[in-house]
Amino acid sequence: MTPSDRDATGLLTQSESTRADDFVQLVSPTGERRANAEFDPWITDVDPAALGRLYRDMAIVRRIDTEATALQRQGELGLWPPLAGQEAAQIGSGRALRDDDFIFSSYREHALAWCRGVEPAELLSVWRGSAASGWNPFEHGMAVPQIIIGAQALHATGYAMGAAWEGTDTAAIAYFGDGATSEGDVNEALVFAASFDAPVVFFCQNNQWAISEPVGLQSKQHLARRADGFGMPGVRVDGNDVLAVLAATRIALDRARRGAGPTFVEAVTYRMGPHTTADDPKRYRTDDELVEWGGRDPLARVLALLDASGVDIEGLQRDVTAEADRAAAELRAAVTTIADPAPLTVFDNVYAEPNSHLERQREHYTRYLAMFDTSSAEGSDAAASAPAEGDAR
Amino acid sequence: MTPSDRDATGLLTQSESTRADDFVQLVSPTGERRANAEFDPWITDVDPAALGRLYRDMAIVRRIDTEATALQRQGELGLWPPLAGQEAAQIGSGRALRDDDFIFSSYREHALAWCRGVEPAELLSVWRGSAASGWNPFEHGMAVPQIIIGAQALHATGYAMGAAWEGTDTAAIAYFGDGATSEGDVNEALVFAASFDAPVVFFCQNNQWAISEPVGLQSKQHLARRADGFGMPGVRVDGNDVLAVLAATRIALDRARRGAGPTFVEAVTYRMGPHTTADDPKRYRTDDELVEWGGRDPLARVLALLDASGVDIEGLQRDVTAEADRAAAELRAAVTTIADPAPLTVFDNVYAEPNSHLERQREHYTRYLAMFDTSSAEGSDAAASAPAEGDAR
Amino acid sequence: MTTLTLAKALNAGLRRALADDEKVVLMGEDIGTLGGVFRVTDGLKAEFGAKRVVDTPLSEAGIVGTAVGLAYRGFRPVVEIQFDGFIYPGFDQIVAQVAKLHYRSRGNVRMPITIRVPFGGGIGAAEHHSESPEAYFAHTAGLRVVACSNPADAYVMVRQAIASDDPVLFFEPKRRYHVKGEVDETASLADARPMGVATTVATGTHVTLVTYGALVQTARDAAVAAAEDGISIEVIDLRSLAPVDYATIEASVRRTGHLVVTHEAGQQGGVGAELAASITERCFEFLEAAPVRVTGHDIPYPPAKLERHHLPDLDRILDGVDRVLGRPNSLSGVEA
Amino acid sequence: MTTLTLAKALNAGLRRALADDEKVVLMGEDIGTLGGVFRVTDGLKAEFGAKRVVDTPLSEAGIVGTAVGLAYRGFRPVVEIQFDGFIYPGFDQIVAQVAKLHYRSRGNVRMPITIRVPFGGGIGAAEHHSESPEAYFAHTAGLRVVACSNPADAYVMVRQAIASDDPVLFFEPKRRYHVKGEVDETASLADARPMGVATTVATGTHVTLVTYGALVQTARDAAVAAAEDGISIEVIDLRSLAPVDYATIEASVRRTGHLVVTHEAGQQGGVGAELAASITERCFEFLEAAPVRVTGHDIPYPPAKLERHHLPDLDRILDGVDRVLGRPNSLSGVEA
Ligand SMILES: Cc1ncc(C[n+]2csc(CCOP(=O)(O)OP(=O)(O)O)c2C)c(N)n1
Ligand SMILES: Cc1ncc(C[n+]2csc(CCOP(=O)(O)OP(=O)(O)O)c2C)c(N)n1
Ligand SMILES: [Mg+2]
Ligand SMILES: [Mg+2]
Repeated sequence: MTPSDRDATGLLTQSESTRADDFVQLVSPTGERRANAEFDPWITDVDPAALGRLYRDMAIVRRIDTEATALQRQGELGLWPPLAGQEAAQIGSGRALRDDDFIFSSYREHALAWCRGVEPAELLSVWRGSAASGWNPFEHGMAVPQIIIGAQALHATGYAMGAAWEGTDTAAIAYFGDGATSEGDVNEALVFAASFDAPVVFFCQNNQWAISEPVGLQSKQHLARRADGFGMPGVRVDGNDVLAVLAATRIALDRARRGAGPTFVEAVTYRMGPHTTADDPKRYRTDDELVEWGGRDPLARVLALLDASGVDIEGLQRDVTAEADRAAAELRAAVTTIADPAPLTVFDNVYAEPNSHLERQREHYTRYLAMFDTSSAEGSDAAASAPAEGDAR
Repeated sequence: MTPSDRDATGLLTQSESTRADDFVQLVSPTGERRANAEFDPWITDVDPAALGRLYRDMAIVRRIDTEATALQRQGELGLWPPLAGQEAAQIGSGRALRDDDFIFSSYREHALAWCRGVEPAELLSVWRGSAASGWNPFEHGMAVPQIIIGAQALHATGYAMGAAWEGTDTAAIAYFGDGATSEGDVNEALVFAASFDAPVVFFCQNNQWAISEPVGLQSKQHLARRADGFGMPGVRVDGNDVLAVLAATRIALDRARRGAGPTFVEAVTYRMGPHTTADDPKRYRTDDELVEWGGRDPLARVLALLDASGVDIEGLQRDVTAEADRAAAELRAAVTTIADPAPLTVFDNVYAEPNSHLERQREHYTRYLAMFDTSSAEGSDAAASAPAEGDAR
Repeated sequence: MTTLTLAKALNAGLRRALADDEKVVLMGEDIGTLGGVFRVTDGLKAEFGAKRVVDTPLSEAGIVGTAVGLAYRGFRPVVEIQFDGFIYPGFDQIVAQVAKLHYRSRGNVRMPITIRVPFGGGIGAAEHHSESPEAYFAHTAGLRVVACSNPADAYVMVRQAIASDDPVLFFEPKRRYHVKGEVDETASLADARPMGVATTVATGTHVTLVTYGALVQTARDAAVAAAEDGISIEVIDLRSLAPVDYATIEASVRRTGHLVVTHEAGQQGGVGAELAASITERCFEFLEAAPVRVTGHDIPYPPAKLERHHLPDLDRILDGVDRVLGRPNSLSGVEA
Repeated sequence: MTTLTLAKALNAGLRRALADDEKVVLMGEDIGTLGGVFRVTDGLKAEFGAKRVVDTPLSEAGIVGTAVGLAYRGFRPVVEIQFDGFIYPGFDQIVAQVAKLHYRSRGNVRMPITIRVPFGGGIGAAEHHSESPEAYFAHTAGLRVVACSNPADAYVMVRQAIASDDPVLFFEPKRRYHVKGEVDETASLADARPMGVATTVATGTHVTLVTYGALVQTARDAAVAAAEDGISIEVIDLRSLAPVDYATIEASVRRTGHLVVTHEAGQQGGVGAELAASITERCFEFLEAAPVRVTGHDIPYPPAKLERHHLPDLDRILDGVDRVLGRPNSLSGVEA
């Protein structure tokens, strides 16, 4: 009953290529421009000046990321999930978006917040533990960060469905990681998006790791291949190549706007830092890997390409470094402007409408706080005078 | 920025074929044997006698199904989900299994229960509303039916992981429908199965409908294509062709036993009856469709093939009809043997170990019942003497 | 006034909401072409089109999760969960997203999502088709939880739920879908009783009997039966399970001194536990006996032939009334 | 006796379970190579191999659902949910499958699955990392729910949970992972206190104070502080949340006449509601005041800088004690 020991092929199809470098690359790690007939037409507007601006974005967000990590080490932030290594994936896609497009991100997409003009204090307040979220999503076209892995993929899909039903050509974009592709929510989002031709881009940053788990544990297949089975195109790009990412995202957004439905973009990149400042990556990965990926740095290759294009990269670097330092200083300064929240604000915004139960709880807690202090508990500095654990009565 | 209005292709791959008949067929609806170099070697043992046995299985389960539907109409069952139309998909796969393989089914796989020697009363008790389940899974190598759509796909995967870890070559098979492919659980099962090379077969009966929803609402892509993106082979077979199903399942099981991992089988079939006896399919589908699929009947083509092979099909039909009638009569007789459960059995088997809370509740309810009746509430006929809603005190 | 079944009253309420606000969209499995397995959305797709009444893929997390995105975009999604027992795959999206996004976004993002759930047993159904999961949601901050019990309320409350800027879990007593009642289709929402307010459906002096959903009718029947024994029961239809209208219950218990709560859900951590605890806190000195709970057992929902031994019925409620009043009852003589 | 942190005691208990029974397998995200984000499974993969200590794909439904299949196959899976707030994607598999399969299969299929959940706040974490979801599971028939509070219990209870033929939700007080205590690694399970039995951790005569998990220590501190004011508090560590060991609590309340329950979870429908309601039922005539609940507010878990205004602490517990005793307290003079 076993006629052969090799797999039947026929319709028992399974694609074979899982080579890591099997992706679209427009700029090599050493800065050579690789021609690509499909992708090149989408970035004809990117002249050296524009490329310089992409470099600037990446350099600044890298500096902001470093500064935020330092702030966490110094106790100013409770936690920080660094984006280091993923600058091209985030800036390349972020700069492809139109202002009216809506971003549903995970927790690591600080560069998207940068693209959307989120203020430093807005960016940090949630990581400082001072606020449930930093910015108003409707001011920046970007949802509050999502910690539940994959949940935002459905939100982006629903948003996109709504935008299409309204007859607009606005798109939504969902950011998630390689690990997230294992969650039901992401897969269900692909189902819904395909079914409703939703104008949504699924942007997967495959940074090789989900905390300590390598991407191979989530999938033995390229993640971009996931798309086809759900009825949408998938593309795998070098996520450390800002031009490839920009082009792929533009292609995907164009499809969305034309009513042609969703696209799945896998950006192959690497998380150079720890998962978060609470993580110790030495426990699960080798220095060799870091060195290898360090050689594929997203910024270095853009500089090399600019250099080859005749741009004065020393001047550029000088300017950008100064700008980045200013951004870092602003960040540091912003931390101190984030007020500690007043105690009774714990009750704010649980409901949009009056709620008898919560109002009673709030009233009771107000009375409780009043036992400790004669000054108002409502003031923003009231936290300082609230009871400390273990205070004698 | 929009260089062309056609889709970029390149790595933006998306497979194109969504033709309904794009599947493996070994026997045409009119009974012609179609040669297939990949699949034929897997069914060389199926001589006319063996084919006759497959016909017999299908005819009997069809008859059982009709009888159960009648029993429901007559009030003997609370509900029945008919399998009519899916005989080949279920018998072809069921007869590919080894005794030690374990089945995790949905609610419609009565033919699998037949293959596994489940007794009529065991089959019906749950649909009569008399018991939480009918048979002991370990006696028949088949889990209790699953109503939560898709949940069993994960159970099959876990079972298969365990069987492999134990070093056996036992496989598990998960049955689910086209609609189920939209649930997170099924997709997560594909992830886990691929990651752990679990010896599991995902057997999707695409019967074109999920209650009133056509398969096109769940997916615009062939469901079998889902497999590739998760890193496993997928095969789409004519689910009304018992030989194609048998071969595909054998191929998949062989892969599983060899440690080569999971396979996804999509059996393209049709639910000829209502979703359940509570459903009214006239509200959502046309007679034309029924007529069309009626022309692809799984039994008729086997008969035609047997006829062409020189088998006395009239004799066969006579014998099988008699057998099927006997099976139906046994089913009908079995219904009356299913005892009404005793009231206090509601508390049985909630926990495997003593539970103080539930024991107290049981004791209280025992006392409560005792108020109405002096005879024991434990006896199996006690239900008859328990209080009826609205009884005067 | 029109005479409508509860299911048809919901249908009318949904139609009205769709007509009144173009941002209202209905989503769910089989709600469009089929009109829902209970026909609650019958005819609405034909009337409002496939972009307002949306048959979705088979995925509860998907339905609720895309509803969140639609709410972000300014829609007011009304989600149907086909049966109570199928809400759990959507639990994360409900509890971690729908419930928390207004708080998480510091009030910037509203989640005016209504999640309709046909709930409860008594219809002889298969497993997972008769559950009472309301306590999970009543325990979840950020959600409102309501249950209707009659056609008039159904018509009004579903519209109120949809109009609410907070997410509402809307429980529908499926075994009463086909029971008729008078519905005033002309009354304005502004004049209607707010959905957060309980209704005293029978006045009485000896015992306060609180319930919701399908058991409201059983409780009324119990009050009638008890009256023959000279026991006067005040029946309160809770309507809102979170927040609870304690003012109404407290006022009653202060008069009667006795509280019985009944629901189909299990006892451990059910809505009755919160009611008993809260009323004890608020009315301790008025209580003449400990509040009594008459509930489903703490078991998975049993097979259909046993469900009448699980669900509270008139007799079990009256036994609870006897218990709270210290009259002979099933636990007489049992140490508490 | 060895001195171990609570996390290391769990590690030792898991190691012992893995060594004693080859059918025990550990599953979860980052539990293998990393040893878990709290290092509870540190070193176990190296010792027992990747088929006994399994790093799984990132999917909670997937982990619990495959654990169900493994249980069908005769394994005893021990699942780690990385943080409390990530349990909800697995809710359906827990509530509709793990909890119900023994019942559904009429006792044929056992689900000896232990689901470990680091729970609670007080560690300054981000959203979804400080939740107390235990009441959802205590309301679910078919599950056992326990919480450990100290290293000695952690070591024994985790082994008892794994040995149990019923599924157990095992809650671990994450903010006490690093607190040390004496552990007897030689004692046999047979002699150990069953996990369903509560422990009286401080004896007292005026008030019975019941809690579990991280707040056990806070409650003990409160008892010490109250003693200075001449108030004698009996502190009970519940340990098992479902079923509850009412015998121990009842005996205490009959002596003290006063019950205070405290937990981090919200009040509405929390475990405290069930305790208050049940104790009122069982001890009504012994109660001198309504049971008091000191709980987290009914809000989503607040940002880290506000968590001390959400979590019950020593002062809030003592305020609750004052309330139950009728001493001056924050609600003095407020109509109940
Ligand atoms: C539902 C859920 N489960 C688990 C976690 C814990 N967790 C936080 S980040 C993370 C890994 C995510 O990996 P990936 O999706 O690749 O994103 P990355 O962090 O690499 O950007 C895990 C397991 C979570 N936040 N949510
Ligand atoms: C989680 C869940 N959601 C919804 C349902 C209700 N339901 C029962 S069967 C069904 C359709 C299933 O379709 P499919 O998977 O194609 O299987 P088929 O019935 O066609 O065999 C639905 C929606 C359910 N049982 N479980
Ligand atoms: Mg990653
Ligand atoms: Mg189907």
